[in-house]
Amino acid sequence: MRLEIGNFPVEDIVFGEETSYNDGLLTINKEEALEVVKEDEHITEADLVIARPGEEKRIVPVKEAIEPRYRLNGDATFPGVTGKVESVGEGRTVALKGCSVLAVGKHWGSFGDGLIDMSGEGAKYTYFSKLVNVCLVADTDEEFEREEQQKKNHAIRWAAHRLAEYLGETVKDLELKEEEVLELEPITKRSQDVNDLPSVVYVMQPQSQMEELGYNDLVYGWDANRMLPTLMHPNEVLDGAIISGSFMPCSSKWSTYDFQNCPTIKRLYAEHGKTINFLGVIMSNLNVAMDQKERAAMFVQQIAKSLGADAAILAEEGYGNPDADFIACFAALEDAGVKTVGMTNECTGRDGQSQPLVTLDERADAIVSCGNVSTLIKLPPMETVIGELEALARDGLSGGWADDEKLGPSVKEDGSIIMENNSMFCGDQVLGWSPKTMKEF
Amino acid sequence: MANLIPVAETVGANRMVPTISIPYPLGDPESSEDEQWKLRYHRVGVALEALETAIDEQTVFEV
Amino acid sequence: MKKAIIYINQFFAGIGGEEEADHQPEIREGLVGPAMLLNQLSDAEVTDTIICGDNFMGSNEEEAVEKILGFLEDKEFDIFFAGPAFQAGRYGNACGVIGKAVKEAFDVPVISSMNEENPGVDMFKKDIYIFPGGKSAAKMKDDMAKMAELGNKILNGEGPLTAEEEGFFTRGIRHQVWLEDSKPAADRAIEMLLKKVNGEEFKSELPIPKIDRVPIAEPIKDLSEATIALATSGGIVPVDNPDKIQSASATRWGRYSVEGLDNLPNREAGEFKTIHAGYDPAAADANPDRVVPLDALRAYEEEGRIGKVHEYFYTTVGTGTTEAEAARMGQEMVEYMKDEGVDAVILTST
Amino acid sequence: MENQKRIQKLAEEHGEENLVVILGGAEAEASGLAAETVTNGDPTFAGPLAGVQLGLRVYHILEPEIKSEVDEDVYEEQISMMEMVLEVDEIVDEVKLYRDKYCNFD
Repeated sequence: MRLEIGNFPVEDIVFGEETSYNDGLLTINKEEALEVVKEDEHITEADLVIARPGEEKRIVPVKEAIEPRYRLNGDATFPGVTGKVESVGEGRTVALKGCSVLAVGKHWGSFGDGLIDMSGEGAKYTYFSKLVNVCLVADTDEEFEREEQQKKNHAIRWAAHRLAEYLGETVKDLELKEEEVLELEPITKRSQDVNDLPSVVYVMQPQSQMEELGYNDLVYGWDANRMLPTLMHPNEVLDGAIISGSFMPCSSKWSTYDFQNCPTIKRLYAEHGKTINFLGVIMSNLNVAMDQKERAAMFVQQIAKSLGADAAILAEEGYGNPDADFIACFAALEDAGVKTVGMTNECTGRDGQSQPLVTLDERADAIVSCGNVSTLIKLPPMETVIGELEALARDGLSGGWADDEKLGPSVKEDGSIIMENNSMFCGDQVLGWSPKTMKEF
Repeated sequence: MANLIPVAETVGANRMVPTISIPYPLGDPESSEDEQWKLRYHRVGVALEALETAIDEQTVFEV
Repeated sequence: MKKAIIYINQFFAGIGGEEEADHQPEIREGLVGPAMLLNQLSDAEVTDTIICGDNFMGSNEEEAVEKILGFLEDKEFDIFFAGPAFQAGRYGNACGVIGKAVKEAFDVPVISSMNEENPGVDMFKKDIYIFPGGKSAAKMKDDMAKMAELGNKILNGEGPLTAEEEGFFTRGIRHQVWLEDSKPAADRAIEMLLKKVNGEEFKSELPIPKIDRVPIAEPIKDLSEATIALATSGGIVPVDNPDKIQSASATRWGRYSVEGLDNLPNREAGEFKTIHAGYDPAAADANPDRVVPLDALRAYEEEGRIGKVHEYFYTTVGTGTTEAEAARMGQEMVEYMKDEGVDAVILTST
Repeated sequence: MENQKRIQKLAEEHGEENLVVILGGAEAEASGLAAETVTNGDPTFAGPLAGVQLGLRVYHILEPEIKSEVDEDVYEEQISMMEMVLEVDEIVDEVKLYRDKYCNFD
C-alpha cells in the first residue's frame, strides 16, 4: 500500500477575501468557512478565532483537534464522518502542516475536554501550543446533554472535521513542494533481508469504553466498542480512518490530529528495512467487562502469532480501568513470545504515591511512561480566553473542579487557574511525542 | 464484588466475587428484570458464602 | 544560615554500647559524635544532637517519640538527619521511627542512611529519604557525605531530586519530569524494543513495584447473627449529593441511611443516582441496586441468612482516585462501622 | 573505645609531640582507621577522639622505620611469621596515607 501525502507548511493563518494558500500563508474566508460549519443545523452559534504560538491565549474547553487534509480522488477525508465509508491509506492526500482545527465549546465543556495555553508555563504541557490553531468556537442545541458531564459533542466535532476538510481542499490544485511517501510491501511479499529483521507490530488500544454509541473513537466511522481487534495498515491510521472520541480524561486522549501524525508509526516506518520489519497495526480497543478485555487480548495475541511477530509496541489511550486491558494485552503478547514494549501514562496521584497503574503484572517489564495525569498545575491568567474559562471548573472536566476545601475552585477570580494535568489537551502524548517521563523522587 | 478482578487482586483484596460489567455490576439492563434479580440475588449469595469461607490466599469465588 | 538537628544512638554519642541501650532520650545543644562530621559537611548549622538508646526506642517507642518531639517543639530547624545506621537493625528502626514522626510533626525534610540489609530500609523508605550505606561505621564519612549532599541540595532549592540521580532508595513516589534531551516517547520505545529483541539490557521507565498484601480476615462464624454493611466505589449518592463527593479523583465519601428501604429508589424517583464520571451512568441511575445490591441483601435478611443489613451504606467514587486517598477513606469508614457493630462488608466496585 | 580514651589521656599527660603510636592490626582497613583516629580523629565519630585532631606520629609495626628500631631476634620471633601472611604493602600504604596527611610532627 502506498500513500503519498503532499505537505504544505502553514506559517500563519489570517482571514481574508478568499480561502487560499500562498507560500506558507493560509487565508480563510470566514463567512464561507462558517457556512461549512453550519451545514449541521444543530450548530446554533459559531465563530473562528486564530491562536498562534507565543500569543497570550488560553483555549478551553477543547474537544478535538484535526489536521486540515484533503483526499485528491475526492473521497471523504474522514470516511464515515465527512462522507461515505471508503478505504483510505492508498493514493494521494494533501495536508496543511503546522496547523490544526480545534473544536472548542463556546460555553459548555465535558469530562473529556481540555485546555491549551499558547504561551507561558502552560504551553509546555501540550503539543498544540506549537501549532497555528483555527479555533472553531461553537454552541449547539444539543439540550439533552447540556447538564451531563459526559457529552457526545457530536455537532461541534463533526463540524470541525468538515472544516478541516474544507481548509485542506484549498491546496488540492497547487503544485507539490514536499511529498511524504508511506509505503509498505504486503507482508508475504517482502525481500529476504527485510524478512530476516525482527518483525514488529504496533498494537493500539483506542478509547472505546462507553457502551452507548457516540462517545468512542471511530474506526471508519464504526464505534470501536463494537469491534474486535483487527489488522490495519498503518497508512489507514495516518490517513483519517480513525477519529478521536469524546470521553477520555483529556491528557490521555488521542485526538484525530495525533492519529493522522502518529509519531510511533512514523518512527516504525523509519526503522523498517533497517532494524525491523514493520508488519502493521493491530487495532484493538478498551472494554468495560473483564471477559471483553480478555477476548480482545486473546485476539491481539492470535493476530500477532499468526503474523509471526517477534515484537510489539503496545499503547493505551487512557488510564485507570483501561490499564487492565493494557496489562492483559501485554501479558498475552509476552506469553506468546512476542517481546513487547508498552507505552502509557500513569496515575500516581498529586503526591505521587499511588500505584502507577491499577493493574500490574511482572510480565510488563518494558514500559515507556509519558506522564502523571494527576499532577497539579497552577497557571497565571491569560490576556485572552477562547471559549469559556469557567467551563474548566463548572462542567466536570476531568482535571477541573468547582470547589475544593484546600485548593478552592479551579478557576480563580483573576483568571488564574489550578487544575490537574488530566485536562491538558492531549498532554501525555502516548502516541509518541511525549518529552516527559516518570521518575522516583 | 468487582468486574475488574485483576484490579482487585492488585490492590490486595482477599475475597473476590466477579460481577458482570463496570456500569452495571449486578444487573444487565439488556436482560429482563427477573433475570437481573436472579443474578443479583445469586451473586450476593456467593459473596455471603465467601464471608463464611476460610481462605489462606487471595481467592476469586466461582459464580 | 539554615539549621539542622541530628538524631544518633547511645553508642555514637559515646555513652556506651549494648549495656547502655536503655538510655533515655536526651537533647544536647551542640555537636555530639557524628554531628561534628555532619556540621563539617552540611551547608546548615547543626545546632543540637538528639540521643536515645536503641532498646529504649524499641521497647518504649511511644514515650520516646513523645519526648523527642517535645524537645523539638521550641527549636527552629530546617532539616532533620538520623544516623547513619549502617547494618544495625534497632538503630535503623529508631532512625525511621523518629524520622517519620519528625517529618509528620514539623514537615521538614528528613534524611538517613542504612545498609540495604537493614530492616529499617523497607519499613521507612517511603517516609523519609534513606541512602544505601555501608555495613559498619568505617563508612561513616561516605554515608554522612551522601546525606549531607542531598540536604544541601534541598536547602539550596536544587532539583529535581530523583532517586536515580541522587541515589537514595526509591520511595514509591513518582512524578512526571521533562527529559533533558526531550527525547520523544516513540524514540524511547523503539530503542527499548530493539534492546529487548536483541537480548540486551534495557530499563523500563515503570518498574513494576511489589504488590501490597492485606492480611486476610477471619471468616464469619455465624452469618445469621452478623450485621452486614454495603459499600461501593460506584458513586451512588442521594440525588443532591449532599456531601459533594467529587465525580473523579475523589477525596470525600458519604454514608446514607437505608433504614426501612427494600431497595434504592432511583434518580427518577428523586432519591439515588451515581455521580461517578468514569462509566456510563444510565444503568445505575435507572436502578441503583445494580451497583449497591440492597434488594438482594434485604432478601437474605428476611430469610434469616444474615442477621441484619447495617443501617447505612458507604459510598465514594473510584475513578482517578488515588490509592492513598482510597485507603484513608476506607479507614475512616471502618471507624464508623466498628463503632456500630458491623461484622462484614460487601464492597461493590464499578 | 577504651583505647581511644587511653590515648587521649596519654597525650594529655605527656604531650602529643612525645608520643608515637605503633599499630599491630592485621588488615589494611582497620589499621587505616586506627591511624586516622590518632591523627585526624575518630572517623566513625563514635569514640572520645571524634572530632579531636591529635596529629600523633603513627606507624605500623611492619613498617621499615619501626623494624629497624627493633632487636632483630625479637622481631624475627614475634613478627616475621605475620610479615609473611599479611598484605604488608597495603597495610603500610594505608597507615602512611593518614600519617602523611594528618601527622603534625616529623
